[in-house]
Amino acid sequence: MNDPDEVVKGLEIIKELKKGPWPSYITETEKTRYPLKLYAASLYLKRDLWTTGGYVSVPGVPTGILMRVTSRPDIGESANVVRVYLPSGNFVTSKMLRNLADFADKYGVSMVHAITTSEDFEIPGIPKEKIRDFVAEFRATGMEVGSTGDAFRNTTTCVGPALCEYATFDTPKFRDDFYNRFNDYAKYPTFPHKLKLKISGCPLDCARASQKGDIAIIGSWEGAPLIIREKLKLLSEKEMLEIVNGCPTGAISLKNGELNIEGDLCTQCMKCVKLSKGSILPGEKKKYLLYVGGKLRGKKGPFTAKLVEKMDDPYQAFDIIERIINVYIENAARKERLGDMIFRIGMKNFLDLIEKEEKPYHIKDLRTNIFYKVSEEEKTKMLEELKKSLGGE
Amino acid sequence: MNDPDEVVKGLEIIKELKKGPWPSYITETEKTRYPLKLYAASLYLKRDLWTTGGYVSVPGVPTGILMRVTSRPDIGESANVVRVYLPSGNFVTSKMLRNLADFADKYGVSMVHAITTSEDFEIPGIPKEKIRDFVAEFRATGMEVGSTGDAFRNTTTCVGPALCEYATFDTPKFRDDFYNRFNDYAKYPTFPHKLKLKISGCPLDCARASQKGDIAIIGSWEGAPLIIREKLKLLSEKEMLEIVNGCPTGAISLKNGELNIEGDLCTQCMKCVKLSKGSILPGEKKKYLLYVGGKLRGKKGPFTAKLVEKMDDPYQAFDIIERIINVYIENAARKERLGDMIFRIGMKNFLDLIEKEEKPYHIKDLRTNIFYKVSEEEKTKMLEELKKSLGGE
Amino acid sequence: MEGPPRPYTEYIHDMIKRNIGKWKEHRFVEPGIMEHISDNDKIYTIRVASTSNARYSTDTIRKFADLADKYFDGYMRFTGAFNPEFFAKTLEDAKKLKKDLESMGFPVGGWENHLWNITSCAGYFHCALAATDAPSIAKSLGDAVIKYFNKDELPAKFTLAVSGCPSACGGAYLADISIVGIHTEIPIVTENIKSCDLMGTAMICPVGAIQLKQAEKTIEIRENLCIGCGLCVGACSGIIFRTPEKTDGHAVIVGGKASSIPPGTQIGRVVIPFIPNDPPRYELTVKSVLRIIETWKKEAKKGERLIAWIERIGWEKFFEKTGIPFFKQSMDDLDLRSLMLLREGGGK
Amino acid sequence: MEGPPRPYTEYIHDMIKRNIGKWKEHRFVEPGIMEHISDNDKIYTIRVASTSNARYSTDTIRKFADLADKYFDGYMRFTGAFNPEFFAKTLEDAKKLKKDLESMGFPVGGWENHLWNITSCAGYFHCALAATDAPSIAKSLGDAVIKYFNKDELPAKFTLAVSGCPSACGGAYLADISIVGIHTEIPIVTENIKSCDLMGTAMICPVGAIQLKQAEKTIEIRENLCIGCGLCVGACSGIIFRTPEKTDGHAVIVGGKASSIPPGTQIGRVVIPFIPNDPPRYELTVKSVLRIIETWKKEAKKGERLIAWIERIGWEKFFEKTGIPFFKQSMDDLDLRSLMLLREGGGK
Ligand code: SRM
Ligand code: SRM
Ligand code: SRM
Ligand code: SRM
Ligand code: SF4
Ligand code: SF4
Ligand code: SF4
Ligand code: SF4
Ligand code: SF4
Ligand code: SF4
Ligand code: SF4
Ligand code: SF4
Repeated sequence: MNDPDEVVKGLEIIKELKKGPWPSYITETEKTRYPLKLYAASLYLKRDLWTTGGYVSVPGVPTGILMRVTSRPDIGESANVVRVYLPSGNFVTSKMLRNLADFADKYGVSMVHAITTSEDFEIPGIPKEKIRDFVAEFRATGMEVGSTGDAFRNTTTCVGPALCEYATFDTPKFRDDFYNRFNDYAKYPTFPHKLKLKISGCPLDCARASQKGDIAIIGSWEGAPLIIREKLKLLSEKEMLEIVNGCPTGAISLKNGELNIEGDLCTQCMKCVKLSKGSILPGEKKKYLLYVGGKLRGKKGPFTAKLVEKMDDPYQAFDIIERIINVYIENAARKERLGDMIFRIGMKNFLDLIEKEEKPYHIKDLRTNIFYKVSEEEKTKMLEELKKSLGGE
Repeated sequence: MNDPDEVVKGLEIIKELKKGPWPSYITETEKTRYPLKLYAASLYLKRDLWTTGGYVSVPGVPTGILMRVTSRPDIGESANVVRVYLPSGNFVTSKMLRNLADFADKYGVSMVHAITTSEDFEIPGIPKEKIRDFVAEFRATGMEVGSTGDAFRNTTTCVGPALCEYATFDTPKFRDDFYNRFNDYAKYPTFPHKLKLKISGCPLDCARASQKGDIAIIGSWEGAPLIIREKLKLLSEKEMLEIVNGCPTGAISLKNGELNIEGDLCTQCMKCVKLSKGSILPGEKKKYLLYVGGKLRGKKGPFTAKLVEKMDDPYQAFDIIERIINVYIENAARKERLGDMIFRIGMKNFLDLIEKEEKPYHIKDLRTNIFYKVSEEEKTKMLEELKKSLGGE
Repeated sequence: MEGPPRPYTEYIHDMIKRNIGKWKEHRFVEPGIMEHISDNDKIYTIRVASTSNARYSTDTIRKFADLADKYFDGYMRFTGAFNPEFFAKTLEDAKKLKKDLESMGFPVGGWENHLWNITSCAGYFHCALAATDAPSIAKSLGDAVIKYFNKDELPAKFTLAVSGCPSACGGAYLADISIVGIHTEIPIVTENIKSCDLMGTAMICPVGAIQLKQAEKTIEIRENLCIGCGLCVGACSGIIFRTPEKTDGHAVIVGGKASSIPPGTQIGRVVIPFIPNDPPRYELTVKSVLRIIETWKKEAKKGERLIAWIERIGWEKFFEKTGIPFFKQSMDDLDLRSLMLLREGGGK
Repeated sequence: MEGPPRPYTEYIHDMIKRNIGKWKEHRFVEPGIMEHISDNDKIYTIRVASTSNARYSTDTIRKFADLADKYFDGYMRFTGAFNPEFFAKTLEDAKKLKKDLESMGFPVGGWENHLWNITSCAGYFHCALAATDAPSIAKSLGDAVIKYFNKDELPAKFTLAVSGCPSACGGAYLADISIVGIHTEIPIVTENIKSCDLMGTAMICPVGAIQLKQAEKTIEIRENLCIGCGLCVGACSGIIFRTPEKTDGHAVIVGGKASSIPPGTQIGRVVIPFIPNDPPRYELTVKSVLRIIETWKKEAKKGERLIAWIERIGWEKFFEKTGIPFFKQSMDDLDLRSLMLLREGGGK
């Protein structure tokens, strides 16, 4: 049987995508049994040819397995994709990779998605009828599938202290511990919509926690960064001045060749650390910042995550996360991301719900109108506090 | 008859306000026939004792004259206040002041409000029955009353070239010309709410046009500011460096003692001008910026005015203002300030209504979500423009 | 003659007229005295602190006229911030003029890194809408900060504004520090409501607290929603503030500025959401303003306006350093749209 | 074992394990090769450009496993931006490893002032919601900008992200430049609507275009309001995109970044609201990205991320200098509240 026109023309188009120096996913795909004709036709037609098929339910995988249904069975088959957890920090072994390849060959289309943007493996192209067997057999090799549905999605972290000297805590270990405590929330789809926790070991935020984390933990510190004097000495005057002038708050000064950082003014932006060639590191009094409400779409479009708590120990986050989960389940509408919910009810109310008092660090800027309510009790409280802080002069 | 308790106690309170080095309005008031007992009682009671009485209509003053009604006739009388225009730039003569004083003695309570925050004189305390006579007699001296009601309120300008070398145009003269053309809008209350035009001769904005102008005109320029080389020479290296480092866009550089400004990067912020001890002035290619929608309250609270047009000649503003007035009258709800109306309908729609095409300078920042509509015609237009600008590479 | 007396050139001294657009330079002699220099002339301006709400007796107005006659052939002006401004032809005269003014009780000052002005509205003194009395607050502030007007330097230009209610006639949000009255009681509906545009009144409420009762030709104010902002009171004479016990107060708003100098035009932020009215001297209000000024003076770089300093160090540190307590009303939830728009503003 | 395999220390080489928290320093040898130094050890990481959407044949996966065996006793990792990362014990080995990878068609690069990564989602390749095909765009961009990955320097770190629809799985708004697919057709309601949570679906629409028809147990999409964002399509299988002629496209979004380095975390802004889909090579899209990169390279200071440069010069100059035309969709009216909130975000 001859291929339909759109496939013939489509295959011409994708030939083009094998050229060029950037690694070609088409070249890779040609080595697999993925239905390339379907994809080729969709490029020609400028139209997606897959439709969602919901989830296949599998014993022991309450969130189900994602289905892909072809809208052109004549040129490409439907199939499913299975997500596979990686060890924390995305460290893998060659054994693990070969195992994955074996399963992809046996059950899938000899393709591996390594890795997804949320840092899982995926094995695409597993027919519906083989899913149960796949899951049972695969698990027996010490691997786990999941990370779909309205549940706690894969938790991601930066590589942390395993490779990076900026890390303020062991981020991959934190993920391990997170799963020891919260695995049920990852397994059972009991949320209004997905929840994602992303973790970075320092404010450089290599895990993009501040952008993608419904809940984010970012390691930081209080006061001045740590100066390694003997290394600092190796810098030229010009390099020192660059550090001084780079500081956004003017916290750094240079007097008689001696660099000084006023901890009080430091906002932990890491600029000096970045410019210092290893001679300035995150400060010693660690702080761990818990943010909420980041995401890229939801109903209201992208939000960056907002700071809700400064902790002395990252593990203090666990109880707060538990509270946030409960508040989320109780207050969010269906398919409402945490950030949209907070937006709808207001940060003040959210803080009340998770039982936190408002602090200046909860805001980046202050209100610019006086259209608010002050109750008589609040008036009394305010007056007292103002007297306390201003009275003694 | 003895004064009631609140007056006695109130008079004690205001005694306190005669002390201290800042000029005392109480000391001034004691030299007048203003009902100080009423005010004293209100301070004691912590309650305003005036109520609005609407406007007294007077022949030839279609906006009417503002009434003040006492809520305690036993301790202070009702009266009215008349607003009086000043010459542009708030220049006055001793003759004008004495004339004002004479009228305040004869018709008012021997008090002059010189000047209001919107830069009119006021003569308070004129009884209702004397208003007509006052207006007729006062006008005969070459003065005019007004600036109330839902009309074009007093137009204010900075002192401009009369005293200031930064002025890019003759701001007081512009106000004179504005009244020659737009006086009817100032006289007849035909607007949904008040409209205010405020004018500054340079971006330092001494008239606070950007904060208080429903419509604002601010003189500026394009490209680099003007360097007066012979004066610049008098500055020390340190002063020069301060200028270089002060520029927010990095437009200024110092090479071999020679200061250079890249006009392309200048945002006309005036920082270098301010630091230059007279050696840098606004650039020679003048531009006049028209802003809309500033105000301090309205329904939505304070808004800064938003840029809608860059003009080569400030008088181009006249026709645009005419259009804005018409759009305002047609689209605003009752008591809706221009800024609130624009907020409600959106800047895009407002630009359409006043027949202006959108430009990047209409925004300070760009949209951060893709929840917008693109019609098929717009797609075609966009494609063409993109090809035109990117195609030629 | 309709509208203002014009052309303005008829009201200025010839020494000014012939120099319009020709001034070359200005120099600050001392607080309040500025020298204006053109190729052919020099004149001096002498700037005077006005009374609260710029209220004067006709006696004083005539004395001002006398001074104008004495030193500048009968010409003077008022600045945009309602301060009287006199002229002199020589520096010697300028200093004499300053003495004359001071002996009348009117300090000369402002310009450069000083307090420039304190604008204030009528408040209880003359207005029907006041929640707080602006003139007495302005006077109390003036007495407390006068040294920054005519003596001590601050890091940068500094202005104060006081308004009796959210209408902000005396300025609010726009000055480096503003005080604005806030009503906290729920207004009541009176007989007069009949004469109001009901729909228009309902629409004006920023929080949608006004319910239209079309049939009964009245409106109802929903107490649980109303924030007592007073917008409806200003728009319709059938709605008034009237409860037996008044507990209104005012907010302290920090960081407004107009000029283009970075960070450009800024709307002030609510730093203290509520202080009860406490005439005549408003101790806490004055103390909070002083605390902010003094912390800024101590910590800011030279030339750094109040909001520029705060933007550099952040609000968290602002509260830490000033010791001012943080209250949840300073967090904005009510109307972020406005917040956004107002911050947007093109150009500057 | 439930959840991910753990503890992670079971999956790392002993040379890494014994240095956890003990690394002292890192040095960049050349694009993609980094030296990690502790008191006792040195290791090298070699970072590799992944294919679009990180799709590999099992053949390649096995070759990766072989390389891991050959150079680091069977250990490797993937970076957070889905790039394979290999390890070597000596610089010599690292360079060999690099050659091995390059001969397989996998360039090594990134770090410092280079392109670090191009993330992309599945698009037409594997997803049901795509308005544009992310992998082919990512490939076309990669070919055009590879020199910035492994050779030429840029002013600062640079990232690209491509997503097939607003869900932004491949990243969008977060990278220095992102491409995001936008549906512009109105979705239609099918039989399957019965199985959806109608109220929930109506609530998800950002512009309120979905009208609930409770009685008929269905919903109606109001064409005049719908912006074709696709949120309802993702939430309910009874709503699909299906019209005879497809004219979808994608937006170019500029200036996202995550790190705390000033100006801190930033959500990208819509610079080009719409470019029609034009596979396989998307000339205009690639040109616009190149134009932005090259203008930035020419004008920015060293170390200045794309958005830092734009914030310094302003958007007006950005359009002027890049020559990219300005369209009204880049002006935000629709949902300023979100705009506000997202810009607010505490801390960083
Ligand atoms: C596989 C993956 C992209 C990739 O190729 O790497 C992916 C693929 C899909 N995502 Fe995603 N998302 C993936 C990471 C993301 C990310 C990035 C991240 O997490 O770091 C985001 C943006 C971050 C965020 O959450 O804000 C993301 C935001 C979404 C959304 C928007 C959710 C929302 O309402 O905000 C949807 C739509 C939905 O859930 O309704 C979505 C839905 C989908 C679906 C399931 C849509 C569908 O039903 O067809 C996609 C399946 C495509 C397929 O068949 O391959 N995906 N998705 C990523 C899997 C991550 C994982 O291992 O769990
Ligand atoms: C006299 C003056 C204050 C002063 O003591 O100097 C004043 C006094 C009043 N203003 Fe004002 N406004 C005065 C300048 C302002 C300014 C400042 C300015 O224009 O530079 C503003 C803020 C700027 C702005 O417009 O945004 C201002 C915003 C208001 C508002 C709020 C309008 C709004 O909706 O945004 C009201 C209430 C209203 O109009 O509904 C108001 C109303 C009033 C009333 C008429 C309220 C009333 O009915 O009692 C006040 C009369 C007080 C009295 O009896 O003395 N006044 N008013 C100023 C007269 C200016 C003039 O000569 O025309
Ligand atoms: C007289 C006055 C204009 C008028 O029409 O009345 C005025 C006139 C000048 N202003 Fe102004 N400003 C005047 C109110 C303002 C205001 C409004 C206000 O204070 O109420 C502003 C906006 C304030 C703000 O940004 O919040 C204003 C922002 C400036 C600035 C910018 C200051 C800054 O650092 O941000 C300068 C530049 C400077 O100070 O070096 C300036 C500078 C000047 C100078 C002195 C030129 C200079 O280099 O210092 C102008 C001298 C004119 C002259 O020769 O007489 N003028 N100036 C106003 C005096 C008001 C008063 O009595 O206090
Ligand atoms: C490997 C990786 C973390 C991981 O867990 O996988 C990583 C690791 C490091 N990052 Fe990162 N970043 C990694 C993704 C990111 C991301 C996310 C991304 O690109 O998708 C960001 C946020 C990006 C943003 O701001 O938009 C990120 C923001 C930074 C920054 C801040 C850059 C800036 O100027 O804003 C630095 C500092 C620097 O470059 O000097 C940094 C620096 C570092 C360094 C190299 C330390 C340094 O001084 O350069 C870390 C080395 C760890 C190590 O020794 O291996 N890392 N880093 C990620 C590599 C991704 C890739 O394949 O491209
Ligand atoms: S976020 Fe910080 S600690 Fe983590 S890898 Fe990046 S630089 Fe290192
Ligand atoms: S981390 Fe940032 S704010 Fe702190 S001292 Fe360094 S450069 Fe300054
Ligand atoms: S706005 Fe400019 S031109 Fe006008 S007085 Fe102020 S400094 Fe001079
Ligand atoms: S006016 Fe401002 S932006 Fe322009 S050169 Fe001077 S300091 Fe720089
Ligand atoms: S601000 Fe309020 S109290 Fe003051 S004059 Fe204006 S309306 Fe009256
Ligand atoms: S006082 Fe303000 S909030 Fe209350 S009803 Fe009137 S307008 Fe609405
Ligand atoms: S971004 Fe859209 S097209 Fe791409 S994988 Fe996610 S849902 Fe599918
Ligand atoms: S496509 Fe978007 S705008 Fe249109 S109805 Fe669905 S959710 Fe609403």
